[in-house]
Amino acid sequence: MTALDLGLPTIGGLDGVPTTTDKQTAKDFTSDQEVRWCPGCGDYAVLAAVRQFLPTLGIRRENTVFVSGIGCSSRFPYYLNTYGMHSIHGRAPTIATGLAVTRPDLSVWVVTGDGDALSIGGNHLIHALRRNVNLKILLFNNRIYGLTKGQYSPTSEEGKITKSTPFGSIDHPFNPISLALGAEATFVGRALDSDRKGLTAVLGAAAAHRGSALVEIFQDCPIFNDGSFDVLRKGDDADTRVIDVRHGEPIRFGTEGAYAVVRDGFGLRVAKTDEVDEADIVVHDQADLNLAFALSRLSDQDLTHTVTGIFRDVARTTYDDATRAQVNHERETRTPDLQALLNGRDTWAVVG
Amino acid sequence: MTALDLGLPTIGGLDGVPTTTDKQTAKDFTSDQEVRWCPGCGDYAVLAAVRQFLPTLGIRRENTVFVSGIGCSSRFPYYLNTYGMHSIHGRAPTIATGLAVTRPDLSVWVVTGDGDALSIGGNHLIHALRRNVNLKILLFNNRIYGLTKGQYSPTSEEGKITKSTPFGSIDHPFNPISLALGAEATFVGRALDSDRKGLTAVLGAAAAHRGSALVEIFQDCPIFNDGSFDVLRKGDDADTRVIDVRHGEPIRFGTEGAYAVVRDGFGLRVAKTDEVDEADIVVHDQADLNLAFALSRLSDQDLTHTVTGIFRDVARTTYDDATRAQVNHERETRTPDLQALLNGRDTWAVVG
Amino acid sequence: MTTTDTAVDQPEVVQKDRVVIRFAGDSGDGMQLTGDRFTSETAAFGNDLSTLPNFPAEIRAPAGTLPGVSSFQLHFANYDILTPGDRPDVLVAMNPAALKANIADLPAGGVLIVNTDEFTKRNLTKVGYAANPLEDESLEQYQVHEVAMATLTMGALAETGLSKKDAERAKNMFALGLLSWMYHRPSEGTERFLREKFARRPDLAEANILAFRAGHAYGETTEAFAVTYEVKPAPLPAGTYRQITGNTALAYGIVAAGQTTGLPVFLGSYPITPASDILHELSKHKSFNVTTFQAEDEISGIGSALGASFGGALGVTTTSGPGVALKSETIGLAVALELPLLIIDVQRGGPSTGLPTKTEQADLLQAMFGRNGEAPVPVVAPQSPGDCFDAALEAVRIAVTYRTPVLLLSDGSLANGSEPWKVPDATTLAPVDPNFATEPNAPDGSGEFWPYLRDDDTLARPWAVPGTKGLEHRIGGLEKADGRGSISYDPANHDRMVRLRAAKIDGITVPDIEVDDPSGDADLLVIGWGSTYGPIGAGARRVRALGHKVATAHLRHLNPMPANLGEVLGRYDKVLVPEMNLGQLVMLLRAKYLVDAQSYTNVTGLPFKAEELQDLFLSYLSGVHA
Amino acid sequence: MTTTDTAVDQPEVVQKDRVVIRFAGDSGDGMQLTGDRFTSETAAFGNDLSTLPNFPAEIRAPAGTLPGVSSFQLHFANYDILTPGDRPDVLVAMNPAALKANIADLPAGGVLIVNTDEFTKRNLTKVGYAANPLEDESLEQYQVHEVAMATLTMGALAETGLSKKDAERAKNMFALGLLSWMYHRPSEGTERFLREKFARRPDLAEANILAFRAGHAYGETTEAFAVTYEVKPAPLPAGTYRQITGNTALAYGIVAAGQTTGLPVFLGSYPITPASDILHELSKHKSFNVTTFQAEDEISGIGSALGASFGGALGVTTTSGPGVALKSETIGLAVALELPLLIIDVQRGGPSTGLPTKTEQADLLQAMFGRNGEAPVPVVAPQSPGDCFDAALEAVRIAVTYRTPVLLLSDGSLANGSEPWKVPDATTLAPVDPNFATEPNAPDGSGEFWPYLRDDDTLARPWAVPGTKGLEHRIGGLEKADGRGSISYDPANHDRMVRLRAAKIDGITVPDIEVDDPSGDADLLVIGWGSTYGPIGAGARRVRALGHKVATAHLRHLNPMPANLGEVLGRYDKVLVPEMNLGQLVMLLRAKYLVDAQSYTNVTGLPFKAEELQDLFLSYLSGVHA
Ligand SMILES: Cc1ncc(C[n+]2csc(CCOP(=O)(O)OP(=O)(O)O)c2C)c(N)n1
Ligand SMILES: Cc1ncc(C[n+]2csc(CCOP(=O)(O)OP(=O)(O)O)c2C)c(N)n1
Ligand code: SF4
Ligand code: SF4
Ligand SMILES: [Mg+2]
Ligand SMILES: [Mg+2]
Repeated sequence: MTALDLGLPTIGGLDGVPTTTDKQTAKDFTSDQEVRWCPGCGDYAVLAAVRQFLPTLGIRRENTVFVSGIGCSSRFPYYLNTYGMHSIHGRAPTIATGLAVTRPDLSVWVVTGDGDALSIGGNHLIHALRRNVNLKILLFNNRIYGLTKGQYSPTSEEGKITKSTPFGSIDHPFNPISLALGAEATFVGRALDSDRKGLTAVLGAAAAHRGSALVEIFQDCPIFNDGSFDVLRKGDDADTRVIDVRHGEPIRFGTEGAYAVVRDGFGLRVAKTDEVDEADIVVHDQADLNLAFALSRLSDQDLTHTVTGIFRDVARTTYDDATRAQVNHERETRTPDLQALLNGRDTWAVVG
Repeated sequence: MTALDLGLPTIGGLDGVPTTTDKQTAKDFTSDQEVRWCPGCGDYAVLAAVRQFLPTLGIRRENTVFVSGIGCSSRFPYYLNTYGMHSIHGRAPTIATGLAVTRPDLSVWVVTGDGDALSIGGNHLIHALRRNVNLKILLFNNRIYGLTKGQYSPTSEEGKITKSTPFGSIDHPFNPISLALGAEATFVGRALDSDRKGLTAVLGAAAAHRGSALVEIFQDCPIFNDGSFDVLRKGDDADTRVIDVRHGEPIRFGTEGAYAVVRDGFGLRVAKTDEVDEADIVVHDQADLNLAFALSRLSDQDLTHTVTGIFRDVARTTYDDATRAQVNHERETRTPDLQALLNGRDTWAVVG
Repeated sequence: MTTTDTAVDQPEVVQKDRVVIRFAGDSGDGMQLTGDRFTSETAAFGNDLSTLPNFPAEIRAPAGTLPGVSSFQLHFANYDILTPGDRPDVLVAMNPAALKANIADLPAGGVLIVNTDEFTKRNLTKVGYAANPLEDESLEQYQVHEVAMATLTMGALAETGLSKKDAERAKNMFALGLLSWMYHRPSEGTERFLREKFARRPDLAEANILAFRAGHAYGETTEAFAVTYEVKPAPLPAGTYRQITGNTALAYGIVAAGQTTGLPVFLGSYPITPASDILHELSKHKSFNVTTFQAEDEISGIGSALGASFGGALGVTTTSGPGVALKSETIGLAVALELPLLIIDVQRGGPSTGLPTKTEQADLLQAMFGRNGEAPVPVVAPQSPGDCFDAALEAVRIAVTYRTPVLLLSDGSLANGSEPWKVPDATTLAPVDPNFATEPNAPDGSGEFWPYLRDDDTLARPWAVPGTKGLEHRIGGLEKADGRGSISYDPANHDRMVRLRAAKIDGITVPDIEVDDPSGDADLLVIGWGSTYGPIGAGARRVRALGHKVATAHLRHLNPMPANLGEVLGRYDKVLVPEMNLGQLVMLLRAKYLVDAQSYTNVTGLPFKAEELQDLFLSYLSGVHA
Repeated sequence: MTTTDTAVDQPEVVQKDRVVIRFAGDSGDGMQLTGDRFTSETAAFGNDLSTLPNFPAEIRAPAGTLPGVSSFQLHFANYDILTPGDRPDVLVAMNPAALKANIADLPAGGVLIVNTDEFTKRNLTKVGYAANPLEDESLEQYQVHEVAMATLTMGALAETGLSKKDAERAKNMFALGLLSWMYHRPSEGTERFLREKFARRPDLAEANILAFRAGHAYGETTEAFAVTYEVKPAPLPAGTYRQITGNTALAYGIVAAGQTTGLPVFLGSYPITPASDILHELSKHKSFNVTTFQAEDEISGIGSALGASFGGALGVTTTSGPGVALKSETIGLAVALELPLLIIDVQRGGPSTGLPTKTEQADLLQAMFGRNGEAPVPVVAPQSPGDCFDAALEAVRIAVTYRTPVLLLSDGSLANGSEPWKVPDATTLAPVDPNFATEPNAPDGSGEFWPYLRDDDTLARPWAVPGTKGLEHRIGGLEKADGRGSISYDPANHDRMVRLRAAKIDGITVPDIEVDDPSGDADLLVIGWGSTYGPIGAGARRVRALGHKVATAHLRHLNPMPANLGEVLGRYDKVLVPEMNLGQLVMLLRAKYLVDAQSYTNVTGLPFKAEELQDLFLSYLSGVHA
């Protein structure tokens, strides 16, 4: 027996999912459950964006499934009128994997938090990414444990004073983008909760991507980590902090593109556009893993420079397609004969 | 209360561990337990190297602890006459963390396999790396589950036929070096089981490093994955496959340095030394994360080009030092008064 | 600090033995804080008390909705009481949702204080009130007091320059002030508390104090309230008292255990409701050589604690039921390693995620049996918030003496509930000797160290920590040869080791169970464990007050059980076991002692009510249950 | 295929009813393969048989050492037998370690066949033989046959051009040939097997066949063996038979369940001894629409299976005890979700890593209670290797009909042991209707879908799979409102849901337990579960043969228990429960039925011996145990 060669996926993330021509609206995707987040929570903005985004995919609502873990963010599925499961802490990727592998006709989304995905669930996340299961993983990163009332998380800054770190956290945080890239992720993107347009663009690309897509969403928790991303939203230098990258385009940002990203050894640095040669400005290539990694390290996680958009988007055979191909190949080439299986090769008859 | 600033570690990995001037030999580090691996198993070579290496550290044997998970490789601690724990599958880093945090006078080593560390134990591994706990993690990578008799592992090649993949594995493997780098590791090295010299050098640097050190050891399992690293050991082109890097030196390899590593966009490629400019040959810098990452991606994991040596070695405050600093600071600045604690602020007396 | 009544001359003062007050409002209304403060005042005044916080699993559900209602009930009395009370005498309802969710519990004639400002059309509709209940007859049976608390608060703060929103948010302090006046509570504590809480925002501190005083003054000056009430201090046993919650008491117990054993404490934990506060509390007390590690998950929490134990620290891990499930494989390892380890399970409603903020006792059998193989573990349970302190010390005594993981089963009602606690004298806490191994011990005189050679008496193995010269050894989860501790697949050795591990746990010395049987000749024995102590005791008091006989006993030790338990059970015609599960202890008792113990269960996420148990006991006494 | 005896004219042929042979050698000597082949030959010949492989946890411990000894015991007979035999009649010892480790089990007068080539000074010293036992009197009491198997094999293969090492390695086939001759076993099967096994190395295939034939010829031509033995085929019930191990039967049961339910099968699993072979077997059968997923750990194994179930597949996960511990939180979620899920625990020696390759029954209470909260799960257990097939089908019937996770408890001895299995007629397997929901079901006619509206009869909830229009719904681990299934923190609802979940499991229809009480008036009932079926039955036969009366009964369903069980237990004066644990079933029986059932336990990692149970039963019958 030899492995089937599946080649690279030439189909999109939604191929195989039944479509509809019915007009669907955000309201159709809104369930009857009361939304139970705190006033001002960034989750509201994401929910609104997703409700508006889903109908644009043109797939049937009943073929959409949201699976979540535990956390404030993980309540998300309740608020969408699709199929959904609010599972247990950190395990959503495992459940979604079983579902995606057996049901190619579903669009499967995972909603998770920084604690859910990166603390207790870190292993399932990296394995889902390396396997490239056709899942879209929305990681709501508020850099705090919201639901358990404010302990630091694996993305919290060092020195952070929280309920469990009255003297300041001493954990060096994960960089979720670097981690995903190191874990063989084929799609990695990032957006801000409040940036409806940017978020929708990344979600759209994730949906179109066949394979695992990790979308990190910076999300504000006004109760336990208020304004943690405010430097990216308001203040004088907000626009010099956010670097939105686009495949094939030179990386420029700030008012009128006043700043640019240029190469610095094997890494990158930020420069004033008018102080560098046009040719030295890095052109984003979402297929270049080393570039994506360097982008993720452009600055410390202090948000001095924060890349948004799509870091990486490459095609690689998905685990679920490959599994189904093996199963289907066997089903097509062998007629299952249960009696023959049970008999095996060596039987004998007892005549009684 | 504010966070204590610990600064960067200026001490080595073994500082604080009691030393001895007694002459210690490999035999002193050999326990009375019969070694129970298969004939020809690569674990023997590593064990011999470690037994010879440990006495050179000059620390007391009784202050050395090996903690392992489950797997053939995880039997390692039984064979060393130090303190040791053969724990449960995948959890050794957690146990070692508790030990290292509470006992700065111990040199704590973790022995683990590709299944133990990267499959069930993946989360603990990446968290230990990001926290930078002062642990030395020896990952015996034989690209197979040995102890359970030959299923593929998270480092097995795609298409591999094993007991659980009669039609060939379809899991895209982890690259342990990339994963560790993405997880904020401060020390990452690699060696071949049979290369006593190279292995000892990496172990020495790991021991000297203050913080988590991940050492991937390519290890042969003659029973279930025979000769998996043979292309790196024998055959015509073995020496064109192994690229041993050394900090501060240009990366050249092959007979008489016939080959070199040069930059290729944000990544690297291999070139004939005499076909490139001397100046274009990359000089290894173990502090350059982007370079280390690029080195880990020099070729696919098909061993076409396999970097050994130390990918990365940088100083960062360790979790255990920082934790102890907080505790010690409090112990030094406050006298613990249990009665005062129990009383709290508001008591009242009942006179009876 | 001794406090005396500060009440001034006022309307008629009615003396009461006991009062139950419930504050109810929106999650954002600060009801837990209000309740806490009233409790502190009450404690400082010298009443006995018991509290029951009750809040949703969400941090803050949408304002004004039923799922968003948060409440705090306080029972206080001039004698020693046992429960937070079945039903409120006074209900404070800050909005229509709070009224709707709680009014059914208020008995006819009860006092209802309503914040009228929130009774808008919109808010009423939100919770399904077709008409304003303040305007129809639906509340006729209660003593209703309508108070425009928000308006009055904003009025009082008009001069402060505070934003309307900030001012309005102080209305809970207005309510507190009003109630403090009604019940003659002291107020210095609250004012001091507010100053400290808002140390960085002195304007807010002053505003809250103003609101508090305004509430007090409102009571004093309006004539709406014809009476105030006085509940005299309770004649508790002499001593120094403070108010304490179960989680705080557990944390203190752990700190104290570090002192009594002389060991550094290492807590490896992953946050989970309702156990997180133990982590929070312990993380403050580093000066006691307490290290806390917020792990990446529960498995790492217990793994790191076990590693610390291996290194000679007192390893502790805290969690709730789902976390225990995750830790179960590692608990098995700890059983095999025979190392001290304290595992705290603050039980909550299950199965699965269940009811995270509610209470339950349904993890007993998980604690007993939730591991592969024969892996016996001692189990202890505290019976009241303050008792959590003693239970922690007792669990540590067993863990260290017998070199074993120990499970301590608290629950949500103990964790968050509070009571006056007679503060122990720290100098009298019994020391526990960790008795580390320092010498080779091989009985064959070989000078080797045998890590599994047992103490004749306790069957405990030596605890030899890394760094001890000459005792280098390796341990693990595979079966070990009796004595030597090396790997052994020998059949007879395995059988012996399985039985030795069981015998060690069965042989743990635990105190006899004490029976409370005032008449000495009751026919019915009611036996419980954990947080049902209060309600069972209260129920028993009531039926005794009615002239009936009932005996009660409460188990601190679930495994091993007290040596005299079989004899005690055998003494009674009927044995009844009330539990907040489907009958877990009763199963153990029936199996072990073959007594026809009867089970009474209620799994609502709330503690038993004294009345409910009174009725139950009466029905047993009257022979309804033969 | 019917086979007949192929034995040729030979020395005296002794007829025997039954024989027990044990092959023992180094881990590298191929004893498991030798045993397997002898078993296949024996099965093909038509004897009843039962096997017990026994090997170390290491893949290959150092050659020639005691921990490296691997053995395979086979019991075969001309009547239906129940166990792999207490003691061998014939012991084949390939080296001194094998002799030393096994000789104590050989009764006086037993046949001992020794490979003398390995009895070198060095090898003898390695295992602590001061003198060569073949040369002193220590083996006097046995019929010893000294055969230089390696030498003879290498001689026979001299011409093949094979390396000495390769030639020597074929000595196990020599031993097999010799034994096959002694017991008149057919040999075509083995020769065909070797040709297939070494398809890619025809030289090795021929060499092994040559060695096999040489062993056969050695028996025929030397005069060392005075007798050969014949064991006639057993008169089993008419039908087509094959030999099968428990793990294979479980895998087939799962494949068959996919067919009977019409569901795709999804196995999410993480390798672990002794369960891995189920994963291996199922991964071959993709043509039956079986998908296997080797997950990153046990939690992912069950999580993925549960996800597949949510999507309408038959989710299955396989593991051993430590894996169940890790899965326990997710099992709780499955209980809350009320989705079909099959969880297979192939029990091994515990606690912790324990004795991974040995057998035990100590996970029953973990299966029952190893989760937070009240989370009842049906538990079924097979009683013999072949019965694993039926048990899997029964577990799936319950899972699908009642929408519940089901735990199936096999064990190491069933998993690797084998027996003749009457192959079922695939067309007669009972279909199970997954009965997917297709329509909204709200009783209020609103056209909504209520995911927790229960079937009146089974209390099962609807299984509505994604893709079904109009039934979109969300489920999770928080408590759900009865019927509607939305999140509910309502106290009364929680109590109701806890009881409904329990009632659903308690109400599962399971067949009555059957009692085997030939005389109809025995005083002693012996009741067991799982793999003790064979030894209990064998023990009972022996005491009946001695003229005593004993009744036996065996539980397939541990939860819920059969409806008639209480009545059955009540019928007997004495109830005895032998278990390979410290008394887990007996605890459940005593608690539930309040019968003074007595426990007999043995936790050696090996199955009970028939003799041991015979003695036990006799001691009970004689009143030693009152
Ligand atoms: C097994 C388990 N452990 C712990 C918890 C408690 N818990 C619930 S959510 C959570 C973390 C939430 O943080 P995050 O994932 O960042 O989500 P957020 O609330 O911030 O959206 C924790 C620790 C749990 N429910 N289950
Ligand atoms: C909880 C648990 N799951 C599964 C196993 C079975 N198991 C033991 S070792 C192992 C994998 C071994 O592979 P690896 O870590 O690569 O070690 P190797 O044997 O190859 O050195 C597995 C799956 C176990 N012992 N415990
Ligand atoms: S606690 Fe934070 S993350 Fe959770 S709902 Fe409230 S604001 Fe949002
Ligand atoms: S199975 Fe492989 S890894 Fe394990 S001991 Fe044998 S050769 Fe070594
Ligand atoms: Mg968060
Ligand atoms: Mg391996």
